[in-house]
Amino acid sequence: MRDVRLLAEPFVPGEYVGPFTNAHPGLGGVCTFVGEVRSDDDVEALELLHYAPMTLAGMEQLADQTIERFGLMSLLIVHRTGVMLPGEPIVLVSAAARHRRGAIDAVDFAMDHLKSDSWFWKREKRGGVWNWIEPRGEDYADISRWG
Amino acid sequence: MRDVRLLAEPFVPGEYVGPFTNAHPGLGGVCTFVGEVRSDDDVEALELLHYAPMTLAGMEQLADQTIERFGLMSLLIVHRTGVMLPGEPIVLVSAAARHRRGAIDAVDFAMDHLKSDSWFWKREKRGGVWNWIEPRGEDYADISRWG
Amino acid sequence: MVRLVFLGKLADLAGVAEREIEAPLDWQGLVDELHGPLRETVMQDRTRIAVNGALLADKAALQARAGDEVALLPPVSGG
Amino acid sequence: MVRLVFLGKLADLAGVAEREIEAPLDWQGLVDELHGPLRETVMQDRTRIAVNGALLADKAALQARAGDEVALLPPVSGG
Repeated sequence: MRDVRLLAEPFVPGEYVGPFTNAHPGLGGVCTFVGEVRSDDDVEALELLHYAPMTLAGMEQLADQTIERFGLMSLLIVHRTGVMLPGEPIVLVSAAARHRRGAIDAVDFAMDHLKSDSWFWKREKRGGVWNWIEPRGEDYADISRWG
Repeated sequence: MRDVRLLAEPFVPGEYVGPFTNAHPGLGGVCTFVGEVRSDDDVEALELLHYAPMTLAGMEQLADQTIERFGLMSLLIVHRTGVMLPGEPIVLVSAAARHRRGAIDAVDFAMDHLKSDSWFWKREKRGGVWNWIEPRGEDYADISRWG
Repeated sequence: MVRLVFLGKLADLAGVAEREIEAPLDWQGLVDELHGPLRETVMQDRTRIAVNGALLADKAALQARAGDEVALLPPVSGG
Repeated sequence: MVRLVFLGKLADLAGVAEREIEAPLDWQGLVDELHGPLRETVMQDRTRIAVNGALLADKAALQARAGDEVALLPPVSGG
């Protein structure tokens, strides 16, 4: 099962993970990562822009690739767009596999690729001013781990 | 925060992960792994035995080590004992960190060590007969990854 | 007309998120239409181009016709 | 008396989960008390011993007194 969603409104991770886990009893293991807007320094808000004709399609491709590569039974990806406040979830990835290694590695892989290989552009608001965030060298290093 | 529990009765992962995640808004990322009894072949039940004077203390030590090694803000470990049926959760590990890499690696590390370095003994019931499960070479290979 | 869509910080540099431009449009025609920091940024290797949602392997091969949507994509910084 | 606790499959081999034995008890005294497959398994390197919940680095150094609990721990297979 592949479930990929792009949401413009706040979401509660448990409302997605609960049904996802319950839908696959006895499958082995489920690994989940939830990324939130950090309450850093003086960040007042974060905005993620995307390009509708490409972003969701790209995430669906990434999901297919992840399922195939790690032999998953199921994969859930939920990603926010729009303006978010500190503490709000940005991204949720949940992978179900027969063995824990596959589930954990799949989440790691999907997160690395969502961060540096998906069509999102991020800006932060500090002191009332919006600034674009440039990609970090770290993100490219993360993705290069997967060969 | 460190929260380590040994439970003799079935549990619902969301009832632990929800409050854990909500307790740490704006922290960055939370990675969670839930392992269930697999509905394999003809396994009717699984039993995990432990040794009360050592098992929980060992899990608490592992938790401290994991928090320290990966610089976690918080770690939750819930482990079942007793007789479990296919589909029932056995183990839940949830790690909160500022960056996703730390949270994901911490869960991976804690799971490897819970599997091969904690005081649990497992047996499976097939065709009405209980059989002890010997440790797998794979488990030792997993743990050796961490040096 | 061809519709140009400016993503991320390119929208700030362009002053608009979208703009219409005469068809047909090739890479040289696009570059001639842009100016200053916007042109420089679009010309950088890291800026990609998609036509109707399909990424071009080589943006210099751009060939857009009337009704096409041409997206200018700066480096992503997502998740 | 010293209380012996047999964990995992050792309880099956012993036929009981716990047993009382005369104090004091050292490694040789323990081995002498056990027989057959139980003794063989306890003598394997992979079987560890804990006294009052504290793991012995070297089980041959066992020295248990009256009131102590001696746990015989076969290789774990948890999670």
